[in-house]
Amino acid sequence: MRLNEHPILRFKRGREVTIYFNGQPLKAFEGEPIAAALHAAGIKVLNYSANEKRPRGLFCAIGKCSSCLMIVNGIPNVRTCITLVEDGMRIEPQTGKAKLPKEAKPPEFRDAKAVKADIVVIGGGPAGLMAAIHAADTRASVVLLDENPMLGGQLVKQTHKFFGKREQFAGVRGVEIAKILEEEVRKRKNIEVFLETSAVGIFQEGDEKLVIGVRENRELIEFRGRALVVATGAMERMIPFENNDLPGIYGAGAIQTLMNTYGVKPGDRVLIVGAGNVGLILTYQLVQAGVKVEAIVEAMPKVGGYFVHAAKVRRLGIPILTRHTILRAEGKERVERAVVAQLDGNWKPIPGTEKVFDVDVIALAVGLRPSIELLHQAGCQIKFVPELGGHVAVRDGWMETTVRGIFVAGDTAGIEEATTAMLEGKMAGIAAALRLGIAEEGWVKEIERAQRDLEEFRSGPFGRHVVEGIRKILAGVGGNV
Amino acid sequence: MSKVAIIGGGITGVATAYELAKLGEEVILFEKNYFGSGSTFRCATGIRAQFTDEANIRLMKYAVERWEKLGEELGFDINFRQTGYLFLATSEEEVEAFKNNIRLQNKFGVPTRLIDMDEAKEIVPILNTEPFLAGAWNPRDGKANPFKTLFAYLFRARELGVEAREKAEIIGFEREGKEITAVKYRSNGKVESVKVDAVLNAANAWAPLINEMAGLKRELVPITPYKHQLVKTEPLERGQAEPLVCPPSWNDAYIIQDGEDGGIICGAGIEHRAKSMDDYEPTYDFLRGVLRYATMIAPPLRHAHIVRQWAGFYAKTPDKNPAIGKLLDNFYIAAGFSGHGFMMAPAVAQAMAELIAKGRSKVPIDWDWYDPYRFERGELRSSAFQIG
Amino acid sequence: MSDGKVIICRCNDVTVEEIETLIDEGVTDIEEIKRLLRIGMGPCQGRTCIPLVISILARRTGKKPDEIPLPRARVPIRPVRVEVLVGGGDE
Amino acid sequence: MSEVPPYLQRGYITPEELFGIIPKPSEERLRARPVAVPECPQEIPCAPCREVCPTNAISMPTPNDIPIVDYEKCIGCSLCVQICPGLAFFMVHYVGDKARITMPHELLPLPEKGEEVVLLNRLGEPVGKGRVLTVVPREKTKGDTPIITVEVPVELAWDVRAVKVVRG
Repeated sequence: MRLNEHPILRFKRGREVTIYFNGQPLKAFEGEPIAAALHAAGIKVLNYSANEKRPRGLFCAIGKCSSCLMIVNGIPNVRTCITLVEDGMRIEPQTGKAKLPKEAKPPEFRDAKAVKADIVVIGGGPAGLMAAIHAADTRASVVLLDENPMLGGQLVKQTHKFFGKREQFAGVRGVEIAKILEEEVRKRKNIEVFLETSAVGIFQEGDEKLVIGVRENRELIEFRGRALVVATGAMERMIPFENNDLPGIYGAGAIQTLMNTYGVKPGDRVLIVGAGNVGLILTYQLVQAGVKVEAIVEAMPKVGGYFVHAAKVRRLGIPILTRHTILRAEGKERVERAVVAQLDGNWKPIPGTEKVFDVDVIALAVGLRPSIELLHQAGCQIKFVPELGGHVAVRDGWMETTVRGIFVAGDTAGIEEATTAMLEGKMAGIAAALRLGIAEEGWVKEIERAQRDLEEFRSGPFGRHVVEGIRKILAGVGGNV
Repeated sequence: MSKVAIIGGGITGVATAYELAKLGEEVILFEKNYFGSGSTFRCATGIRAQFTDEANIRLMKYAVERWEKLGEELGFDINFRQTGYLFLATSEEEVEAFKNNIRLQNKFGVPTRLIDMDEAKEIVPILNTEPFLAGAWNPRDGKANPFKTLFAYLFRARELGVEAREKAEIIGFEREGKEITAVKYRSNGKVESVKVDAVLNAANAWAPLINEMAGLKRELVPITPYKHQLVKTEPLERGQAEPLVCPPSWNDAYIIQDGEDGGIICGAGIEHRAKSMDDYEPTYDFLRGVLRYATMIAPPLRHAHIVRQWAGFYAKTPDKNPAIGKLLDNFYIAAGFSGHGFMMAPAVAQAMAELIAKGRSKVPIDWDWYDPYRFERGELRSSAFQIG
Repeated sequence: MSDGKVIICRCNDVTVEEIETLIDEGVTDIEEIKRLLRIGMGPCQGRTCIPLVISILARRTGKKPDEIPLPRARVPIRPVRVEVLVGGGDE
Repeated sequence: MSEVPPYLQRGYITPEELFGIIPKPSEERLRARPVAVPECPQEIPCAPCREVCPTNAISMPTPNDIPIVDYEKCIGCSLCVQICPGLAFFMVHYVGDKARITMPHELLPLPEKGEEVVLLNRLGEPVGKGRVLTVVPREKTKGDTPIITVEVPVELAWDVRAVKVVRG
């Protein structure tokens, strides 16, 4: 089902095209991924798993899990959540492991396109955008790459207004902040933007860093820079419960992508797992899209997100069951029901407290963890810091990791907020330019200002654990602590 | 019964521990990291008797016979599959060389034969037949799961009483004359010592460091670590490229479908001298270079996705043959396998265990050929046929 | 499929029971668990499952999560089509 | 951690709890003109209400402090209701036996002026019906959030915090 009316968003759809699912024609729009088009047509089972042939559907919607692989135009293992529709495309579900076509022409060996800049920023979310803008303002040449077809990262899915102070975009909706920052980037002639471009590896080449990029899944690009800012965001956590792989179980971000980016309803009746900010905000967004949310379950004895987000959904009649967890999903090929139960003081389900919800969607909003794969691969020291969301790169007070010239910012540096991501991005962008000797000493003041703003933002109860996490990560690191 | 210390928890050390325990010896095994972490878990899984010299052909023929019954013996599915090795010739001269090798292999009972490209295509459905003239095909060659094989040996060894210790690093020996009397090691931050009757250096790339601790010259057995890399595709349906397929004239490039998940592993002779003993950094030139070859061998691979690239060491000797034998009265070595440690392990472990326990072995192993003192004497063997 | 399985690794359909059984058999190094069960070796490259395995391992062995090293992230950090790496994308 | 306040266990706050944290405007003040009442009892890093207030009626020494409205300085301009990212500001005005509640409304459909709507309390339960007196659409607000004012029986002044539009 497609959304046409929305209180906040306006959906601009591309040209109408026809795709074929198992030979059946379906309507789709240019610019949307295959999985979104299939969802709009009610098709949720995308493949049957490699070994046990279990039905699987969309889960992460950002090309990171393996749940949406399908056969497209005869080519197996295509990630349909990030592959855009093309007119006449033939799509089939994949069952088990795939077979390659028997014949093909050997591909020609060609040199990759080469792009050079002072600073390569990986990730065009709030942190990366701010890093690029500020690095550019110090006169560094900047290349900014992002996997998505648009800049803004998760901001583009956020219909709610941001917290913080006005100068940090408080009171402005995420979608609008994305537009403002994108405009700032586009204004700067010394920032070159590459969209739909993934960074898949970092190699050290003398003084330079070689970032292997893949554009639109079809073009190899070698990005070379003397410094890097890695702002690759976060990834959703999964939790164990029975049948947790049934189609209809999604990460919260996947639902936001479907609903707010592509204007496709994820289903009709939803159970939300997790009452942190992501779960609460998602619930409100579902209601805005006209989807019924049956309940929110939360294992903790209290709402983990901001109280005001909880109050917003409570007054629309949505129950929040604290000290409750999901026991299992039920359904044949996709979610038909969810069974939840109350937890005792030792986190054990209390027998007899089971409740059954007739839902077709289960949204997991059980936390995020930093996407550190690139940093880890590049050799940065990694440390487990629960306060920052799990494994993070060790970095100094100016956001430089243990690999000289590689900086980190935003959720990749520790799960927090878009507001802090922007401040960290600003710091990382300036610090990278200082490291290269491009920025003048005066820019140190700007870093210090961002540090003060961060300190202020983090001074409340919500910031305390982050401050503690950062203290752990800075312990023992030399340099600009 | 005597107490034997084995240094190195890779396939050679673990398998020898098992074989010694079977012979009733008391064994203590030391691995400085986790089992298999050196080279075993990084290998390309292949097992072949298609060598080009008598010693290696005979040893590997015997090894393959052991491999055939190994899962049953160890009571563990090690996923040994005889899916063959297919070498491909790109010139008439190479076809002639293949024929000579086949004659030698046949002489020792290895059933290699020359096949045409139609037959090759049946065996490897995604093969590009165009550039090749003929193939050397031994259907008894194969592959096994290195992880499962190592653990199968380890579990059985422990059942037989072997004390196998991970994260236990050797730091020195006590030596009296030509005998090692005790092994000093560090475990959980504590230094400990154990009295032993014999020691086997099975540390492969790290073996020269162990020899040095035993008071021998590092260069006595010159083993140099070369970084070899592999890339692997996502899991694929079985049967598309089961054998190891290799045109040796294309820089020893090869592909082989993983016996476990069906992902296709691609290797090549693009090697780098390791900068240090923990230089496992993959390189960009390899990533692109190996795939250039792989897609010429099997063009449909172009549509598969690469999910990982990794590196491991070929612990190379100057003649690419391992050093297997006695270094001191009770100090033995089985190291420097130059990329063949996994495939040779069942035979070498048995030979080594029998040598230590009984002073002689039933295994058809040419002790002179693998003599660890040959380098010092300047008696190099003909280079073992090596791929990848 | 509503058979009550708790899936930890979607790529290879590995369940929580399989992991716990292996740990109880004494295989407690994450690198060894990874290789024996092929966790983290599928197309998602361990993004979803590895944190879960670490928490199961920590719970089962009493180790702290920060004592369990994260398996190395490898190039490419997301799957890339072979033809793209070779350079000739158009057939 | 100290004891969990009941409002965080439930996800909504009762008027009694709220006025245990912030002062309640006097009856006299409520009758004089509309007055802004924040339902924002938790220390979160957020300050736009203070920054937007034209009379500096909101005190908040740091963004992580909770907003306290000086009801005498408040002129009832509704800018805080329009800007608040948490949709936590409301205005209340007693008029005869009715109370006029000004609240954000970010859902479709937006009610029309004069339309009768279902009144919802903080749990989303219907507690009666009321008439919409004013509607400020999204384009016209200073905070990108549409706001509406509904008239409710005065005894429901501290219960009604949302409305549901029922048509056809």
